[in-house]
Amino acid sequence: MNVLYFAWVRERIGLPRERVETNATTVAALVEELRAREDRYAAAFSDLSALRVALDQELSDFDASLDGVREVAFFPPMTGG
Amino acid sequence: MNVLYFAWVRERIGLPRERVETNATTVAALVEELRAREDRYAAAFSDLSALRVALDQELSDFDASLDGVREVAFFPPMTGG
Amino acid sequence: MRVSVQEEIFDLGVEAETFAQANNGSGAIVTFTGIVRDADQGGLVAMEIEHYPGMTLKALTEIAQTAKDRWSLGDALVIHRYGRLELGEQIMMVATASRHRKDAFEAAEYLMDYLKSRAPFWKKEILHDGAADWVASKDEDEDALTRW
Amino acid sequence: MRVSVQEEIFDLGVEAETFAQANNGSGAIVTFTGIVRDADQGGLVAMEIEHYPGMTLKALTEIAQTAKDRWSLGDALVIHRYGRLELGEQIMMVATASRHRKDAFEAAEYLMDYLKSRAPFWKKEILHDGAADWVASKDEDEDALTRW
Repeated sequence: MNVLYFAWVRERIGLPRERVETNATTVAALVEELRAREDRYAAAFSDLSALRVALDQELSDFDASLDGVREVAFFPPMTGG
Repeated sequence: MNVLYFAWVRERIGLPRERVETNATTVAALVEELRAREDRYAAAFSDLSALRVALDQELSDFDASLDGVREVAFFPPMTGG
Repeated sequence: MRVSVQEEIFDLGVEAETFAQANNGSGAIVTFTGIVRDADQGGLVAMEIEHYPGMTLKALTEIAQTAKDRWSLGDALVIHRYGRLELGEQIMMVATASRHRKDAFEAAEYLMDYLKSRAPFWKKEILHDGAADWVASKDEDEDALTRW
Repeated sequence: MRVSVQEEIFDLGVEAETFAQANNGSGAIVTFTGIVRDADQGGLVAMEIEHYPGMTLKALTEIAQTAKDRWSLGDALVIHRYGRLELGEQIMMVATASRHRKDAFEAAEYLMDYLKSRAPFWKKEILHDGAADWVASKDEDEDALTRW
């Protein structure tokens, strides 16, 4: 599964994207796996209310299933316009 | 006193402005004098709810005093923009 | 703040760009442009706009100044034409500059609502068969003022 | 309908004029332009805008299509830049064309509210001393969505 990071999530984790092998069935479970990896992941995912997630380029939420998903992106609330 | 007419008021009366000698103290009294002149004035002023009035280039109303007023303008509701 | 009452056509692109450049510290720029259209599909070919020369500039300036004060705009622009305007030509435009998009939008809507019903312009539609009709004011345009 | 995600600066005047000409049957044209400004008087010199290439165009297109359907717009335009933008440069613009001014205004405000909080852009402010801070999202921007 491709996992992408943007803005300060990218900066905290230190990379823009990576390939993650996982059996997680939900976004929340994937986040738990990432958090357990290293401090930089724990720091990036410390407050989920400050994060948004997109599954295959569609906004989603942390309860969502990863079934069939190929790309997960984590980022802060958007600030366009 | 200068009296100006715009849009269909001007067309019905047949002139854009005229000098009117009057002792009328209110717009309504002036309108009564004009109405009494000729059919074309009566036609133009038949329905005051369809008319607006400006005194010295400021929107006003038919009850207003003509004291000190030099220019009265009658016209339909505006359609700018 | 600039208010212009003119017979000549104006260049929307130039006006918008000039206004934005002059107000590039404001953050939010809104423009509205009105164009002569055949609203009733009645074969309209042109519009004749009459105005009250002694009053128009004063009325527009008051409306613009009120908007500028009420929404603390950085700047405001109003251009309104009169005379004969062909189908598809620009009738008028307003532009507002503010630090916040909400203020820029609201002030532009305010300007438009007041231009519609409180600026001394009267539109006549010229149809292809030569017929000509004064545009009637709309109750909804008068009602629009009540929200301000 | 045109949606553009681009690094290059755009010419507001040309875009506004082109859009108005292409939609001169619509009667009402609204544009909004956002400009890099020093909101907090903190010595901002530039803004860096990051985006999510695979998602951005799709998200903008969905937002624009929703606006077009909901207000039966004749047309809609969205341009949004990314990369490094200097102080005073245009960040983005939207334009709407409709038969009625109310629809053109509302649709433009809808586009802006959704671009602010639902399009995958993230702004970073670059200050004169080299410091750089991500712009925090505002509760009021999220709240603005509830009215639609």
